[in-house]
Amino acid sequence: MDMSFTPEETAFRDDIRAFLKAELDPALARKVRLHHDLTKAEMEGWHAKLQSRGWLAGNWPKEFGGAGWTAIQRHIFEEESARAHAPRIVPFGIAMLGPVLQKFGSKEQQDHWLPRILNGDDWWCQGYSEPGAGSDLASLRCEAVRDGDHYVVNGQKTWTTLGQHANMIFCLVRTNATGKKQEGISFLLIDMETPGVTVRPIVLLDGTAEVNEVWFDNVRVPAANLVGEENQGWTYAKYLLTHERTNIAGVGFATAALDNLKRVAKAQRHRGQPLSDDPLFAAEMAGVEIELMAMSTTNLRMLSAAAQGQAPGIESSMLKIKGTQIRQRLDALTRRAYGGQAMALTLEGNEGPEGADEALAASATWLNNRKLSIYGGSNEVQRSIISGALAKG
Amino acid sequence: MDMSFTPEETAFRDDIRAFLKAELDPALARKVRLHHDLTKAEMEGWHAKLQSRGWLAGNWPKEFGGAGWTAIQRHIFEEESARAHAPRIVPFGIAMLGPVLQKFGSKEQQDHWLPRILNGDDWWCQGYSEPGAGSDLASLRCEAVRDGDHYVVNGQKTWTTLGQHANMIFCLVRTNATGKKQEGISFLLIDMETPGVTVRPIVLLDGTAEVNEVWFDNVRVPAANLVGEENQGWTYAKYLLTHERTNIAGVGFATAALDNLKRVAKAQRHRGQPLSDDPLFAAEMAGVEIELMAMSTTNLRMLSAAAQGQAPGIESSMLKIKGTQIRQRLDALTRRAYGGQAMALTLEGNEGPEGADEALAASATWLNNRKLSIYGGSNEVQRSIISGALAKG
Amino acid sequence: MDFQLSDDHRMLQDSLRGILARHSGEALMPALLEAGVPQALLTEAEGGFDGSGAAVALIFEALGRAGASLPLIGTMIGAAALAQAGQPADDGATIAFADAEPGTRYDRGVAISVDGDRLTGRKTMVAGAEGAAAIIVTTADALWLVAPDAAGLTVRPYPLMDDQRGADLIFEATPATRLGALADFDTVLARGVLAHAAYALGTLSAAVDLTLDYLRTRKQFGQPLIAFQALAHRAADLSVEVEQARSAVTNFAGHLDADAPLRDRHLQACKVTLGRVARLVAEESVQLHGGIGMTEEYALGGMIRRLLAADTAMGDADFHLERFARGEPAFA
Amino acid sequence: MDFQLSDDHRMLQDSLRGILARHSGEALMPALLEAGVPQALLTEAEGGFDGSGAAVALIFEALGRAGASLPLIGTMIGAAALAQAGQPADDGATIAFADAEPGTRYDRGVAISVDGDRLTGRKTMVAGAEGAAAIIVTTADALWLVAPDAAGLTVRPYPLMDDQRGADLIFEATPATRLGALADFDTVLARGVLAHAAYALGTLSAAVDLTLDYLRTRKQFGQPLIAFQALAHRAADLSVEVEQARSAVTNFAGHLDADAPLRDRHLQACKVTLGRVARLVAEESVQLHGGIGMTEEYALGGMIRRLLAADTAMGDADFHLERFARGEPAFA
Repeated sequence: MDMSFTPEETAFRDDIRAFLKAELDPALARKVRLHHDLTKAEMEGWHAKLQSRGWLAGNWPKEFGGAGWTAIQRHIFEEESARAHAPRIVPFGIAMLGPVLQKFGSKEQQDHWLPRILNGDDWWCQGYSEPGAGSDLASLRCEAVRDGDHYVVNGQKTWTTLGQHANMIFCLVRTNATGKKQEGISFLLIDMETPGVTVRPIVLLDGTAEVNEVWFDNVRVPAANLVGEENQGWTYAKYLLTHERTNIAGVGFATAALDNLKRVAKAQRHRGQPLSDDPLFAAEMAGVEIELMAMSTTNLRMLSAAAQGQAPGIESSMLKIKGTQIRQRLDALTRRAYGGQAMALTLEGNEGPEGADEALAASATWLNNRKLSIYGGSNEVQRSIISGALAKG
Repeated sequence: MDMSFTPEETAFRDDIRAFLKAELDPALARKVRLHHDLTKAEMEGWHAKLQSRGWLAGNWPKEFGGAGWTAIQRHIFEEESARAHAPRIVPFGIAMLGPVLQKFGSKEQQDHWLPRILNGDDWWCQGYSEPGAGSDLASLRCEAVRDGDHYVVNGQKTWTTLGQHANMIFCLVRTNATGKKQEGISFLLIDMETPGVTVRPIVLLDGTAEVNEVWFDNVRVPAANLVGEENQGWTYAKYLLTHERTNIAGVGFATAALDNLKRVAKAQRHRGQPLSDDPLFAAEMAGVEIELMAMSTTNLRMLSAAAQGQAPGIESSMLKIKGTQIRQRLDALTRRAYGGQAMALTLEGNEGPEGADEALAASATWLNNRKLSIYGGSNEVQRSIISGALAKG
Repeated sequence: MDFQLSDDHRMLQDSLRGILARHSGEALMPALLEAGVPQALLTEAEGGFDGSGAAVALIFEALGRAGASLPLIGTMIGAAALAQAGQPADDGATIAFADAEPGTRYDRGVAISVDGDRLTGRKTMVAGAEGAAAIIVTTADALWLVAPDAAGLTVRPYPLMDDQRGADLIFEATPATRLGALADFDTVLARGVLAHAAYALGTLSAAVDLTLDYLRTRKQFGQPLIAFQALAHRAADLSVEVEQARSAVTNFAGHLDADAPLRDRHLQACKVTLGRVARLVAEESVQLHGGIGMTEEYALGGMIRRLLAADTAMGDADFHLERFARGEPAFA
Repeated sequence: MDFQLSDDHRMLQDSLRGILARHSGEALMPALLEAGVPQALLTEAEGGFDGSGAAVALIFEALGRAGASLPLIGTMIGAAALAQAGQPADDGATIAFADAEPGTRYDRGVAISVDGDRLTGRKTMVAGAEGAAAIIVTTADALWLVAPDAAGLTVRPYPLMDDQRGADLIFEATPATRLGALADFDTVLARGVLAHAAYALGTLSAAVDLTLDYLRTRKQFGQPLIAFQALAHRAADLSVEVEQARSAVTNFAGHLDADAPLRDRHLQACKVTLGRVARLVAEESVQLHGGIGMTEEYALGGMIRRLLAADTAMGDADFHLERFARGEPAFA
């Protein structure tokens, strides 16, 4: 057992840090820290900078143009990027579609789509959820009917994050309505500029519009855009959910949120002293920091086991639950650290005193991050996955 | 809305206090405060003192020899008795069987059994639970078969509290094994000195033996000891569970436990100061005190509504849950207030420094009071009762 | 002991419910004024006709339940404070109450200072500051009256989380009239805290009701959500906590006119309980809904924002818990 | 970074598991001695052959899982402290470690005082005091050696909650040898804390496994308990917390020989996590069992008592959380 980084890992970390220091614009980092919406150009710009170093796709094997990092390297990259408040790599192409195509796509699909993800030609979004399905994802009804060398798609997807920027969407569609619901699902790539595709933003309770509804009205999709076999899409979707999710615990994001909380608590006054010296608040901060210290190692233990070839089981569900609990606790503490100042979401352009917008960001972040325990399989779904495994003993 | 006691209520409270001051032996009160087992004679002696004032059966109407108190008066009596650390009135005859006989018993049964409860001729215990039934109480299997003017009882009951002192037991027995399980249950009174009754103590994890297994081997019970109608016992059992339970929240016991906790925290040293001045510990004590302030009023609101004739619904389930949560939190804080001293359960007669046995009592109480959220319908059962009602809207 | 509403209060409650069923938005305030609801928040000595804890609690609980966002609490505090100071305000005038400050959770006098009869510094999140007829300002230990057109006062408006308009107020040697020590106005300020707590009670009751309704009607895997025991038990726990919140408001309302130490214990216990339950309801009601609970279109989102705002108004659970634990007065 | 056990430690673990499968009660300690397990807890300089965090953690986790109650932690602390002080103990001798005091949670020097080289006062809950070859005693800032037959020492024995024998020690001007300042022995004492935490980890893992087994086999309403979603989700949460506890022990074990400030942060985080999870597991495992979980006959009861004892040994979660939050060293 050795808890320290190897010299190679340390050198890797220093390399990442130097890059972040040189390339990350402080104004952009501040926007990230305050959870402000980034423009499409800002996200694409950051992707391009990473790709210029070959770091955009840390999780992809080198043969597909990725960095081929180890799990530990990816963990280091994610933690350092998050602590520096670098923009998050938009996951839909890199983290989600890429691995599916690499595992299940045809040679032609790999050759065509993978480079376009890396060089930014395509912006992908995800068409999984549907209104009415909720946690019962497999009950999806958006249908694709084969018509010659095309599929004709009709139906609706929802919760499509950043769909407003996307030109491509990968969808789970129903290609067989009889039999077990999991067995009639296919995995289809759809050009969003095809006639019949409509995107409508969903405004969330924090005022942002990062998710969308996507409508398909007789949308014709080339049959060549089917990934793998027809009616096998559920297998690919599950692969996506249990593999390639080094970052599901969000250790880096939580660490950045803890850094931010400590900074806020040091600046806020409480009975004439920094709030960070208040025994009650300090104890609450310590409690969540201690949780994070343990989860960080839980995460590494599980990554390490996966690297040894042990198949991922309920570990990602455990990390999802604990990771969201920790981040939501950090969000709650940050909101509470601001107290009476956190009663608005926007200053409507009225410039406040230095940092006034940070108090508002605390409330907005609290509200927005309620999603963490809902999306990507709610924490209730994760608990059912875990207890299902426990029931088998 | 008026939150203060009426002059009559205040006078009543003063009367109770004077009685407790005059009649309660401080050595006995200390045993109660430390949750030490009381002897049968101590419990009977306290019952007799109360009965000499006509206060033993506060919940019984005067026509049956009770005090006929209002719900508020009973609340006052229970809170004052608990805060003075008076022995708890053994509930099986007074609080449980009495009301059932008054509502469903024959005139002969009432005339025979009720006075014997008041004057201490009988010590009753309860035969409801069975091994293997758990929360599914209605699945009970202990059977009573009619044989002439007797029932012949065979089977086993468990968790029979203070059964070692009892000469009588009221039992739910199966008189019909076909049809809905709730519809074949009868309510039977059994003399424990009848041949074939065996009582075996169950030692609990705190070392005490207050509960028992009771075995019935061809026990012949006079048919006259059937309460109400055959196969209607489940109705009587439910009546017992939803009525006459003014004390289900345990406000008085919680208040006494809070008093004790404050005393302990004031005496314990922490960094050279009383532990009660430690901001962290003080905040935790304040948190549970605030919960208790609210629950005390929830309790009175619900008693008041019941007194106005509103039928009791899910209120007793709510009070059971919150009441046990508060008492278990108080037990946990008291154990934690003693810290490293609370690592034993008995000094085996080695006299310690003043109060050493109090630290041990804190651990024993913590362990013993885990029962609060399990017995009398576990908190999970109570949540199901509440959500069952909520599901109907 | 009696938990029933008086006949007068029952009539007030019925009238209020009727108004809230018929009016909303801009039409609501005139309807409330016409029905005398704001006057019911003030004692006879203050120019009203009630001002009891029971009246304040039932009015703001009903407003919370209806989701009404009005600058009524500042107006109530202001009208009562001005009446106590012998400078009664005009009937129907909106008064803003400037309490929160940047740079601290709830301490007063951190961002604002006093020099003679002039104030310099900043207040934040002031509801109803635009168009107010008067502004009441707290400093470290006193209560002040500032005219909306006073020299050196800048008002920077923005929307608050509870859909009211709010503002930052910037004071630069702004002339102000000292009304008295904070502690002298503790009964007035306590009424404000009760109003926020009762508003939170109404809001969280509505959020739990909406959540239960959703659990009963929404199906997944072929069953209504409430048939899933893990969700059902959490719903049961929520309903227990709603009762705790109601009792905490009842306790405080019933002790609004008690001696200060007893009243302050109930004030603090009430705000701690409402803050705790409001946070729990905010978290659980969104979680039990899932994604739909996060959308602006659905009614829950606004309730959550109003709950967070009510938690932070005039000191949150953390602030009052500390004071309760230390045995400190609510205002000093 | 590497979370695998070394080959030596894997062999040690296998050997230990074999012994624990074959021996219990009075036969266990001789078997452990024969296999060299106690020696694996000490460094070469201390007369042993390992003493690493990994070795200490795996040994005590295995003992906790097996429910073995032995005075091994006091003996380990004592042997290491005496070796460090240049007064090595005899092989196989039991040494008692007297730390807790009446009248305080975990402060030292409250009930015991020092006058020259004599101790007066009281220690409590001292495991293995009867028959110990030596007694190591903490005071406010120092570590002392007391002979079991020293003048003015009274030993009052009783059973501890974890089934060991314990005692109150009463000192009346009892002669003692000062080994040094507490802070000088922080590495030795840290090993003791790690042992208690790892023992708790083994115990709580066993309690959760037993609970899961019960949920899988016990039926109610015609279904195994784990089919009830509310219980299943709570079981899932428990299993998440077991992983947190394991990671906290891993972190501390991996930093046992790190610089004191870093080691102490991990020490405190570990004891906080183990205390928190131990309490949760104690509560939830009994609750998920129902009545059977409270009976002495069933194995869970002993686990619960051992968990409570391990939580309180050498400072509980409260004690270490406060020190972590203040940035204080673990021993000073």
